Amino acid sequence: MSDNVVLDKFKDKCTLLDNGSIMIHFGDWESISQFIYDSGFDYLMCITSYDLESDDKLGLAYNFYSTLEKKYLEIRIEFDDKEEIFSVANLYRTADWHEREAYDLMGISFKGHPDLKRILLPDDWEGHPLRKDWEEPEYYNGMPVPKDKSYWE
Amino acid sequence: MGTNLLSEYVNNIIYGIRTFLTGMGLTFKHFKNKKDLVATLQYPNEKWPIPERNIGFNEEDYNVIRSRLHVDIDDCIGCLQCEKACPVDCIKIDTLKPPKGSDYDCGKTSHDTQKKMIVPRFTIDMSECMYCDLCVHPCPEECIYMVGGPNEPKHEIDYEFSQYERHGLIFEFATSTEQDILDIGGETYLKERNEKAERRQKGEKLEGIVDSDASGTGNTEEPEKAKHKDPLLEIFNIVPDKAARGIAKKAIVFGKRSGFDFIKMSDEVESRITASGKTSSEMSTAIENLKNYKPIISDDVPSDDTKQVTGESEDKKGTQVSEPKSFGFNIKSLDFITDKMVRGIAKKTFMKCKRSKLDVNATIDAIITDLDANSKLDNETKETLLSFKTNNDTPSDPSLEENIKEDSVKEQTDVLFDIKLLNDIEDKMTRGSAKKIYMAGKRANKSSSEVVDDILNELSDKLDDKTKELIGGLK
Amino acid sequence: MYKILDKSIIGADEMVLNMGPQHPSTHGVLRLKIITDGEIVSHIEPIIGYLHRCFEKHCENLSYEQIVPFTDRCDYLAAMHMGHAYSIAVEKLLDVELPERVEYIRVIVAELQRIASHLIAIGAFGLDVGAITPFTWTLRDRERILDLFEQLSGARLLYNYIWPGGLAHDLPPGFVDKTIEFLDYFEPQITEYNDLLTGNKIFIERTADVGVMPKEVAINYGVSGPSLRASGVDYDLRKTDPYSIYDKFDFNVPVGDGRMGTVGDCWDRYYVRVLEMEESVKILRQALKSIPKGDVHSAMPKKIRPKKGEVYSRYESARGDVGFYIRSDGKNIPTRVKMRSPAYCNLSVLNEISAGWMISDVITVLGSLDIVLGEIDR
Amino acid sequence: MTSIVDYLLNLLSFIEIDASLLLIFVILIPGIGLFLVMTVNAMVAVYMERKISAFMQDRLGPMEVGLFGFKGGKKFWGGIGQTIADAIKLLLKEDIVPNDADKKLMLLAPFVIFIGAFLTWIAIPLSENLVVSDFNIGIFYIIAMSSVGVIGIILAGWSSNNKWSLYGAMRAAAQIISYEIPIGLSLLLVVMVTGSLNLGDIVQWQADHRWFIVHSPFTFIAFFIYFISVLAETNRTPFDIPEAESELVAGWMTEYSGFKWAIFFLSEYANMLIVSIVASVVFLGGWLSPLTLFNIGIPDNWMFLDGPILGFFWVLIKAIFLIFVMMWFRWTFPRLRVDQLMYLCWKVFIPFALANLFFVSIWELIF
Repeated sequence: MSDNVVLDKFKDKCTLLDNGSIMIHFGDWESISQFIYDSGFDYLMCITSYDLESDDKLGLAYNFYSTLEKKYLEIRIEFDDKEEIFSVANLYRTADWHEREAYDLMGISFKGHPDLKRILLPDDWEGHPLRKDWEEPEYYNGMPVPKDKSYWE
Repeated sequence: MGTNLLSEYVNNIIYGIRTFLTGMGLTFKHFKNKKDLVATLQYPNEKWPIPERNIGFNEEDYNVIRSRLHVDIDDCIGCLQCEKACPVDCIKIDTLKPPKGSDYDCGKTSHDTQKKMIVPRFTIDMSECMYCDLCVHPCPEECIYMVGGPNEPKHEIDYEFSQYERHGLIFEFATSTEQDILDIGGETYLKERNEKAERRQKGEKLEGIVDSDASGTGNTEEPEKAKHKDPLLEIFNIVPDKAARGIAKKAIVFGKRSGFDFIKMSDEVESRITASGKTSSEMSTAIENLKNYKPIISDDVPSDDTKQVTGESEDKKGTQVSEPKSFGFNIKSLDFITDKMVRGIAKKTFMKCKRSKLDVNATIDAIITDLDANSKLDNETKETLLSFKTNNDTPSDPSLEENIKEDSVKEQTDVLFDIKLLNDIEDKMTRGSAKKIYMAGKRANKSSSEVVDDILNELSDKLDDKTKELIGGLK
Repeated sequence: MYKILDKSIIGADEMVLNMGPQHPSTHGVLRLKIITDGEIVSHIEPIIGYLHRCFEKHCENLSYEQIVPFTDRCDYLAAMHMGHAYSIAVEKLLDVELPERVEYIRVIVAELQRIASHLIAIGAFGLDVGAITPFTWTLRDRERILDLFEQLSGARLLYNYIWPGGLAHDLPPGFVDKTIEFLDYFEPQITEYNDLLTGNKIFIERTADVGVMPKEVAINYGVSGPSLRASGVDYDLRKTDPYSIYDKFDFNVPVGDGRMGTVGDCWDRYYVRVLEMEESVKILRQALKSIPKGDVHSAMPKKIRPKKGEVYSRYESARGDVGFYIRSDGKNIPTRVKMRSPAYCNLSVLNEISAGWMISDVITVLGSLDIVLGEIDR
Repeated sequence: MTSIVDYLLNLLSFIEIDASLLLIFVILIPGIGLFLVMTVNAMVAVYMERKISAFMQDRLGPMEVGLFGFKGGKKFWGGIGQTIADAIKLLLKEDIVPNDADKKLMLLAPFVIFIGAFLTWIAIPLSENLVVSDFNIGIFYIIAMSSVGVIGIILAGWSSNNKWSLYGAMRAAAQIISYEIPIGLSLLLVVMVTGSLNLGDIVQWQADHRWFIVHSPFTFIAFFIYFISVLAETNRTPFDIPEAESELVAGWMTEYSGFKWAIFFLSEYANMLIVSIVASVVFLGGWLSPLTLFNIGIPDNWMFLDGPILGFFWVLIKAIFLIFVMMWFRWTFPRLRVDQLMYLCWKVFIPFALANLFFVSIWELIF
């Protein structure tokens, strides 16, 4: 089945989800990402990070596109929040900023990223706000954070 | 080669001059024909024509111009649809229902819908409005809309309402007088409203914000204080389970606010953890650690509280300091209430009690009664509130009654069918009326069949066969 | 052998130059940390986030309908595209079939919006290289489109017009005629821009061969939209993966051909936008001719409450691929909305293609990428 | 040809005071006059620029501050008072000096630039006898004095302690000094033909022969080289690199505001008028009426067109036309890059100007 090269090659390592995306284990990501890059998926469209509240896990969804064969591919990884994920920023330069964003907002750390630091939030920000267990701080740089609008008339 | 370069050089210059002349010719054409080509308007003297559309019952005829929001308050039935639709919460509506059995007439809308309540407050903060038009569509009576355009005979075009103060952009549409509110039996509402206005007059707008803004010296130390808390929370970092950790940390924070010591705190943690079924070996070690935790930071805990006190305005300072008991229970302790509305009510009551310098137990009692009055109290909330009491008083009688009452309410809902089932009715108007009857029935403790009969009787002329069948099936 | 700029002899140091956040040509509140050696730029680090409004966090607290006005505010120069992209994603999640008329109206407003956005892009690009008059001319024509949109939705910039499952309103009476009138007016204007700016020798000198973005670099950096097509990649979602009803229309996808210099230079990026406006006019003429009758509200769900699941949908906006990744857990509030913003990826290539050029060229390259900071920072 | 100073000295010679004291008194009068000319020029030119740019961009420009109020319910001469209002605003504005700036130099810079422009004015003839001081090395003096301003620009850029200012100043210095050469070469050509550095003599030569712009193809080219080079000299688009708005914010003027900035503005527009007047005097026949351009025998009753009063008028008309062209350029063209600007100067204008010089001497030998 040539429709999905990744599934053919790493049969035992991936599971096909019902929306057509492939779920893999984060440990295999290094080899699989290299394979994906080599097999013509040259365009990394998007990296989405998400927080699986119920399972106490974080997730990443990679959307690839092949400009030559005009095919799409979605890879998903779900893992505990302590894990370091292999960074594809050296294969796909666009992943640089996407991974920084995932780190900034979701707190996913990437192994081998050239410059993993915050991108959208200020450097002195604490916490990763897109996590479900994130709570608004009471102070930011000594300023109280207004939370209640009950003074609003 | 040489000639190529030279011809390229010359061609470049010629091409350059040619395009320069083209461009200059074009700009000169515009310069010459300035009268015909001017595209701007002299704004205050001339204005853009406003595209026309009519306001009407048909959704296609809605006036689409996004300018200032306007409410025909006489038509408002207080359904709160627009308040719910607003993504930025810039609409605030209060409603008051006439008490059961009263013959107060709330009037009728221009669409002949009988109003069931009066709207003593309908405030729109246009400084927050983002002109998305989402509130206009759901209104069943079409009484909220953007003014301007073809509405001009009704309301003048109003997209120029700039103000010098932000307060000037808050528009109050409600017209109910105090007499109206009193007539309808809203003494408590009026009292609260006046108190709120009074507080606003005094400048205590910032109630409910974390307590620090007043004293300048406190501010610099505040973040440090937040950091000092960390070691206590870090104990639980050994626990791998994220959710369990979260629960534990919340319990600790809760315990701190309530002024527990470490043993009590760890008990609290343990109980919460077991309740959620997240026990693990790491967790139990962490709890043990917490029990044995005797850091210097414990000195910080009282100092925290004094700091909080300095945060209060000065006139309260003395009394607060003289009543150390109340530190265990402050406004933050109410944060455990998850429901936003309930929390708001509880906090209001708390502040009220604080002003009248009641002690903790009285405050908690007051909160419980207030929540009861609004029928927002569930058992869990009450228990937690009671646990705040310094001396473990037996719960007062009224609350016991509440328990019974609440149970009875629960039974009712079991008997009655779900209101959502009425959503299958296609006609909007009929659905509304049916739901109203349903609610009336619910209040009067009627059973399903009684309610269905009521609906069928009252709406018999409006219902088609299909709907009748549908409602009949609900028995 | 002989170096003029031998730093060991001269002892020249590099200078760090902060361009922005307050700078006339950073197109918003973007800060560029530029390391320069005299006029020559050796490294650029874009620092973003000054306009971060927690869009994605907001979405986790708002119902699906309420998110639409927030998407408008992401790319405020192409608000229709954002609403359209988001609506397509939600419709995919809900699996609704749209009436024909809705799709036609959506295509019409999207193409009008593309013209409006490209007008700003080319005008502002002219402004970046110092030509001020084209900017006012393009703004003048954009106002006409905004007039049309005002009739349509009541707002001039942030429309909240395309809703999941339908549209806020049907077309106002006379809209089709007015649009055709506008197109008749607009087509000669493109020639005027070409005469004034596109063909101007100074403009060509400034933009041709500057900031060349080779095909491989563009793809590797995830550049999309006109900037990618200028590098010679024939990738337009309206053709390669047609959404809505774009497969019904006959139009070309302009790609950069290096007419004035190298493929993928700033001039190509500019000119692809000019050509795309012409293609949009073509699509509009076809769509306006064959717009069917119907009810635009018929497919609109009463309450948007998708099943548990997730969707990634792509959309070709004026700036490139907008992707919406939406996860639903069955509530009326999404658990996660991620927006793949095209300008975010387009900006990341800036260092790669403009290092080694002069400060003036950094401005040119930045202008040719056509970024909108509202969308980058979200 | 007499100058204003000579005339006044003669006129006031009956006052019996020391000659040097009298001179000081006498030069004050044209000095104040020149200052007024510069101020009025800046106001008119700003108004002109605003209106021209507006009309070319399909706008109306300033319309609100009418000098003559309302007439018939409509604004009459709308916008003509706008520059006056702006001038008042600029004079009343707070004078902001950055903390780390070199305050003395920063104060000095605008005055250096102003003095450069002001001193140039002394040798500018507005009509046959309407010149403050009639040098016999007029052109040389003008070229020399107009480069004084670059010192002020460098001072302004350095003392502001701002990187944009520094960039602007360095670009300005490089550009202005480079473009001195084509300007000098194209004026040298005229000097070579007429054999005099005196502007009066040059105009007289044109009256005797014909205007320089139509004298020979080479002088025609020289005029264009001169005109385009002075665009660069006065930092006008397409050569406004030193203050490139979209790149360097405002170049060397970034940190200036209020009165000091107004002086920059004044000097800039004064420089524009100076180079236009020089161009019209040297190449376009100065105070000669355009009728002499075509060598039509002027009937006697039309001879008043060449009188000294109308001579002033003709100089001004020609200069204002050139200023209009400068503005026309500005609102049509994009801006060059700094290396392209240098390319244009060293690889196009200077070779052409040198070749011109060579060919025109051959031309003069033949004809």
